[in-house]
Amino acid sequence: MSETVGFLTDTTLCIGCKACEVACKQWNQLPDDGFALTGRSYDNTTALGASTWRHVLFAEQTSTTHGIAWKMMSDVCKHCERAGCLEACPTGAIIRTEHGSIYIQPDVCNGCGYCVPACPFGVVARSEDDGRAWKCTLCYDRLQGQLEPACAKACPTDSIEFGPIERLREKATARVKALREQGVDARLYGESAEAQPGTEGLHAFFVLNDRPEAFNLPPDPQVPTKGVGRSWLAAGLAAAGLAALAIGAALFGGTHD
Amino acid sequence: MRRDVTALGDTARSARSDELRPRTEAADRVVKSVCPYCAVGCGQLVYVKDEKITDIEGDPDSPISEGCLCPKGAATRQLVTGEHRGKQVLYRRPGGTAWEPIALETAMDMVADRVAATRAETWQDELPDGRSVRRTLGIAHLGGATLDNEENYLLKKLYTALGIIQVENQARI
Amino acid sequence: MTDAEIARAHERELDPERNDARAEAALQDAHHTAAAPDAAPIGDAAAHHEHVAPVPAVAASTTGYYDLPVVKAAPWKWFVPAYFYAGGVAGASSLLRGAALLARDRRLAKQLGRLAFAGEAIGAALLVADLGKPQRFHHMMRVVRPTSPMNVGTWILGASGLLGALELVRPSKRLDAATIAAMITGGGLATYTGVLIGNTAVPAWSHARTAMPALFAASAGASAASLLELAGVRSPLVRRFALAAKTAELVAARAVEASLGAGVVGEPLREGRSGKLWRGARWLQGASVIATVLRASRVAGALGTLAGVMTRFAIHEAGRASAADPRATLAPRT
Amino acid sequence: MPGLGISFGRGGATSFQQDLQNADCILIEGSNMAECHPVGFRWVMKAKARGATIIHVDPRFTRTSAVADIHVPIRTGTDIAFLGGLVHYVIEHERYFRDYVVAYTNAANLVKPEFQDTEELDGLFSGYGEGKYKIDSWQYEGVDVVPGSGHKESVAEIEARDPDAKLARGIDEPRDESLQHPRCVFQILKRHFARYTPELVEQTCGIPREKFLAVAEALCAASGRDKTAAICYAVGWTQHSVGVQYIRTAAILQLLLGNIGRPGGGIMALRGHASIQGSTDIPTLFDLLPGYLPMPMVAHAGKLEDYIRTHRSDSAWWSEMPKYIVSLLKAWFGEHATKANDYLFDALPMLSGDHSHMATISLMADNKVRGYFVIGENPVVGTVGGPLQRKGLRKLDWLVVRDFAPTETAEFWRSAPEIASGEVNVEDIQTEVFFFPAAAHTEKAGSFTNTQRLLQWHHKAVAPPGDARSELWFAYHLGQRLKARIAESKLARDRAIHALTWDYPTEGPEEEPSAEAVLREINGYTVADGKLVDGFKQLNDDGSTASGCWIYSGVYADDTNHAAGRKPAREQSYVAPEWGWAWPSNRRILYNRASADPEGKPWSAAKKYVWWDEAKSKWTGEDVPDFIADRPPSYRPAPGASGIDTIRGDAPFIMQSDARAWLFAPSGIVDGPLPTHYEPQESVIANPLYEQQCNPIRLQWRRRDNPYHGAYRDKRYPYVLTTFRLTEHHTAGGMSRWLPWLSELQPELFVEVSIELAGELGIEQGGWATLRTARAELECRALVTRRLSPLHVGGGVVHQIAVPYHWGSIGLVHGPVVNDLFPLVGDPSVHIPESKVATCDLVRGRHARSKLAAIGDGQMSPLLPRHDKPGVGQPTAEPAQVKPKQKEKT
Repeated sequence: MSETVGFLTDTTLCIGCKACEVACKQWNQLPDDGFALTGRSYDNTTALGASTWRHVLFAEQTSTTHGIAWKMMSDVCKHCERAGCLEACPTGAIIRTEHGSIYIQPDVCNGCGYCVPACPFGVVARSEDDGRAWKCTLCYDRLQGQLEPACAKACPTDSIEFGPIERLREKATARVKALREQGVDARLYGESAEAQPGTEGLHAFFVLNDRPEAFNLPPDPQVPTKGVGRSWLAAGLAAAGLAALAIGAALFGGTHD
Repeated sequence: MRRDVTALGDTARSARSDELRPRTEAADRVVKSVCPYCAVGCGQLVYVKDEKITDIEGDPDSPISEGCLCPKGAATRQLVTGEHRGKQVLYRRPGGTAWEPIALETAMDMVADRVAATRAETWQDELPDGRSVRRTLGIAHLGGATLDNEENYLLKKLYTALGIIQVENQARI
Repeated sequence: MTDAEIARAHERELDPERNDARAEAALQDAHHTAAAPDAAPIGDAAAHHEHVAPVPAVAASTTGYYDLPVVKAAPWKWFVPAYFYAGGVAGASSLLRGAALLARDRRLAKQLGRLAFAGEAIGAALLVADLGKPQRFHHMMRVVRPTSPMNVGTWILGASGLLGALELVRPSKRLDAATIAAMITGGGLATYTGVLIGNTAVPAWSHARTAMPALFAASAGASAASLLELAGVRSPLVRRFALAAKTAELVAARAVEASLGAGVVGEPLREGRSGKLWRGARWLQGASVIATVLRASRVAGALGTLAGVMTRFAIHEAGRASAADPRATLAPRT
Repeated sequence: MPGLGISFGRGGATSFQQDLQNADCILIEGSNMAECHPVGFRWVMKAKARGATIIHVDPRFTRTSAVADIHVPIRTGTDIAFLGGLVHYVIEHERYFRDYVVAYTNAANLVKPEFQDTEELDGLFSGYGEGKYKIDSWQYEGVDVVPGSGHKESVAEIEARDPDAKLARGIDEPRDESLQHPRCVFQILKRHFARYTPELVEQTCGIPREKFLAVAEALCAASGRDKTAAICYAVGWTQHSVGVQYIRTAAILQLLLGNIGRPGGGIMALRGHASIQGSTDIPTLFDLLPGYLPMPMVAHAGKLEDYIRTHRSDSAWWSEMPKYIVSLLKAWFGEHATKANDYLFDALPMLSGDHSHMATISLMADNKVRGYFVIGENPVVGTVGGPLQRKGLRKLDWLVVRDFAPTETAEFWRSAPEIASGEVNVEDIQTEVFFFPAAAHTEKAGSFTNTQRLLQWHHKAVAPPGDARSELWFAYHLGQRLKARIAESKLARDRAIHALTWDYPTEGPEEEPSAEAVLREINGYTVADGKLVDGFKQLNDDGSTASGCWIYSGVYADDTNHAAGRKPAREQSYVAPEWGWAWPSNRRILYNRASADPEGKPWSAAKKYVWWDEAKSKWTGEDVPDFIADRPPSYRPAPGASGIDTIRGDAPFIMQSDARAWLFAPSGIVDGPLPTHYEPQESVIANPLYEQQCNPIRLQWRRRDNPYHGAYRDKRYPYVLTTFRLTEHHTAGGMSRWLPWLSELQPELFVEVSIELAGELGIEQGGWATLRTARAELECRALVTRRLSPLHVGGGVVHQIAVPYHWGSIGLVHGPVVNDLFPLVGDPSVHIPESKVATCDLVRGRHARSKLAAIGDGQMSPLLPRHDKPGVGQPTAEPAQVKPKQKEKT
């Protein structure tokens, strides 16, 4: 198995140019999501979806320094260490690749849609016209040819970096340290299992200059399947209980009232 | 890799996934190009397969762009291969309410006729005060700044020889 | 009237003349006005600059991101909640069939066998109908993926369907291995859907991941019993079972509400379309218990069936509402 | 270009984008670099990572401001006041780089006693009369000065006045290197900017004192021997009625700080299109021939001698000019151009005044133009006065448009607002329109010249679809046809076409002319054997050489297309001399001799770039030295020296007639030797400095169909309107509005309004608003944002409103044309329209009555300019004075 790779997305370097969104659509041949002005700053694609696998958020805020701060973040599939979509997928369409990334095999997916609510980040979506589930592939095809993902390659300010996650982790940690020294309120998001037990760490993690919620990231995401054992136990007991009721109904009190 | 009892890995892989390759590998040729949008001058690589452009992305060799592109640059393939591209010469006659397709050669002849005629009719050898000018004010040109240097050169050379001086450019705008 | 407003009104009165004067000047004497040492404020904006009207929709919300959803709801159509019902009925029927055989009520067992198979068949059809690519339904059995309740559930449904079919061609006379097997798969069929929805990032579902199977089980029993009552099956066993299951369902429902809590996560069961359905289902179920006690079995059956169907749709709707509400997702886990 | 050309000698960015990473401070003003040049901004981010301070001065808080260290909101159109304030600060606190200033600029030169400053004449310089300046009083004491580039008409006047005037050569002009003489440039500069205090900046620009001081300190701290600061600008500076002077002020500032010609320094002009720089180097501009040679003017009466006498400088590099014009004529007319017939100079057309775009448009509207070529351009959306332009198009006999798809310009006869509103009837438009589909850059070979003067070749990848052809094909085949048509003609007017060299080899079934052949002609060759020259140093004035554009000479040296040079970045230095080719002579930083001190040693180890190698006795370094390679720092010209012999060994600005950079421009710029603050044509306040409100010689077109809003402090148009661009679109949209991937990102026109103003007007987030100027009105949705804030200016409050201008009536996403709101008014030096500022009104809701001043007659009465002192202003016909109707409040 080849080395585990992923993304480091640094919001402190993002200029919100959306090159990542377009480079992704170009390489992956994705259609537009329609033409509507949302009035939400410069964000007119709103969220990650079946045809938008990189999405740039624009948060306008007042800050002590500028009076105004405009924070931008390029969101993407997190390729979780424990991936809800992967573990939920009944067909085996979703797999973990040799690069450690999570990949939906379009030739297998039958569009059951279970991976959609199974993602704690709301990344996966089922295409209305196509019927299948889609999300960032970490440019699996490009990786097979030793090419870096289209978004990371295009990013003019290296806000998106691609590489072995070990190296990215070190880089991110150093970066946050440096930013803190400059007085920037910077923090890591999802860089390790320790930092984010709910997912056991992300392969696409972030340097944030604000609370995760400001970028619609759950502060404490939980991969649902982590609690599935308890559910099954409960199911077992419930089934037994139902059986008991049935058998009880049969055994106690005769065939006539 | 570890035994895949949970079927989260290899056992679930499809044949297609095993054979996945970047489409650029199938290209017949890769052409070095330059982004046509702003003046930063990012390097582009144009991948061609069966005389069709299959991909356009940044050229990592470029000292200016190092493989990066902005959203416009990243959309270049849609710009050059999109449905919007006109493929036919269109003509709108005086008072006409719609375009009419015409042949390229015919259109070129018609334009040449009009240039010749307008130039002849509006030629100005000298100003009222007798100072010579040798020009026409009957024809003007406005050019975009995404034209090649060679194209601007031929246009300026031709217009000047024709005595056309109202030659202007986006650079002024 | 605040000072600023008075100032504003005042400004308005004065303005027209002053404005005309300026307009005049604009046309007449350039020099004079250009040099006018008039330090009057610029435009009317400045005049009452202090008076700033209520700020319109602020760009970014303080919590979250423009109040947009964090997680996505299941893209399922009505087929899926309908399946929850059908599958539940089938599962409970298989269980009850065992009990019937135990009570040597073969006639009832035979009816339950038919009911179980019908539920399995219809359920499977509903599931396939909901797929984005129905022609690929068989991919469901492409792998065995124990981490996926839906995958496990498919195997359960498959097995249960197989046993159900077997039962149709060769009805068992007593509580034999096949029947016990069918009872086990039936139990699974009646409850795994509770695990399935609990195993998502939808707060209203996942926060109740242990209560949901109980609710689904009880509701399955209640639904099956209600159908029998509706069909006019006169059997004390059924009546006793109906009473027990319906009561259990009411209890389990409370448990679900309790695990979602009184906060935003539980909101969908109290408010909106899902809230109406949920509360409606509870009342109907209560009524059907009474009807069962009063031996108005057809009424009880009708009420119970309606309650069963509504419960499934209430939970499905609650899921949508919950996923759409970022507060629920960003809320600390209970 | 003159802004840079006049100050330094060449009209191009002085540096290259990658070099921005070496800056210790970067001032971005008049540019929204992160949004309009994201990949160029990569190098700013690298500088920031190295600890550089990034400053963004802009009316709006943009995506550039978001990552800058300091954002300074400014009132649109007041940049000279701000930059002048910085100049004042640098002089006042003696933060200038004295050694550099004394040695390399004209700070020490004495100016004629007759010169009078705007401070003395309340907003005018000496020499004003009839809407223009006579520049004789601006000259150095005792000598006249010929500029290396820029506007030669003014010089022509000097010559006409005094044919044997002594000309400045940089040798013996009177100078006071102590900079104390009251008439030395430095003292004049000091007096001129004395009033530009932080307080004046505050009340003019609306910039709080402390913010201004923070910027001034950051710039000064990052300049000197060991540090350098860079300035980046774009059309936010050029598109003003004093645009050139904005850039002049920046040049003065950078010269005082010693930041020109040094790594991490310079002034980076950020052009908006792939080859804007190229289209001025090889101009499709009315007043220039290739290589910034001026077009012939009536004054030259068709005599090459007069043309040369007017434009040639006796000294420094511009003394070589005859070689360049003769070689150009040889390139164009081949063997027909001989010494005997003056190389057919008299066959060239001559200028008698302003024939720029706006002038042409108003002629067109007056039915004086018959035919129009619009090639790869969409003026109806992309430039000011759209309705007036369409009025012009309606009066043409024929219009040719070449583009990817029919644009708003090509379809003016059916998709224009006045057609939609029924004010104009399609059938009544008699214009014949031809639309030719154009080939894309991937379908033809050729070179672009990017924003850093770098020529990059793009190769042909595939054949163009259907009838699509390159402009090269169009020009060549149109030329062939016209040559054929006049083949038999003996008329004098056809001489030039007869003689025109037009024999380019063609390729393929489409007969595409060879772009390489054209580039070879541009590079130049020796006439005898057709051998390519290695650079302009090999060109002669005796007809033995030909070159289509002398500054590009060398691009084909050693018979190699250096524009196609593609040595990977990682295999060469950061200067990357083997990637593409930069004019002149493949230099990447201009005037780089200034990176060394007068003795030829680097100013500091940290900023080492080009230096004198004593051992090899030649200039050497990272880049091609911008100097005579073997001329030692110690070289001093003989008293009688002329030509390039006059260039001292310590004079880096070799294009200037005195080889010095100009703080004070004695010549070559038509609206003043020094920049001074004027209010825009349309402003909401009075000029805080002078009674003279606007640039006294700004270009105006006073017509009923081009009304100006003259009054200020006027409730009819109380707000300041400015325009901007979005990353997601490209200028007039011809290359973006048709693309789904870009259109979805910015699908619709919106107006950015501050929360405060939106509050006052009751405009809601995403709600509708109507925007009005004296020309037009439009409706769009509002983006209420904190990124715009009211400015406190001159005791009042100024609200600024901003709109992007990419949309039009056709394409995948539509929207009203913002430039319709702006009038024809322009900068007198470069004729660029003032499209970055106007006065406007904004109201809640949808109230547009599709009123266009240019449609019909007097629908909107012109609001006459009252912006000039008595007796100042263009002597143009006044329109009938009509009292403007009070606008009904909605």
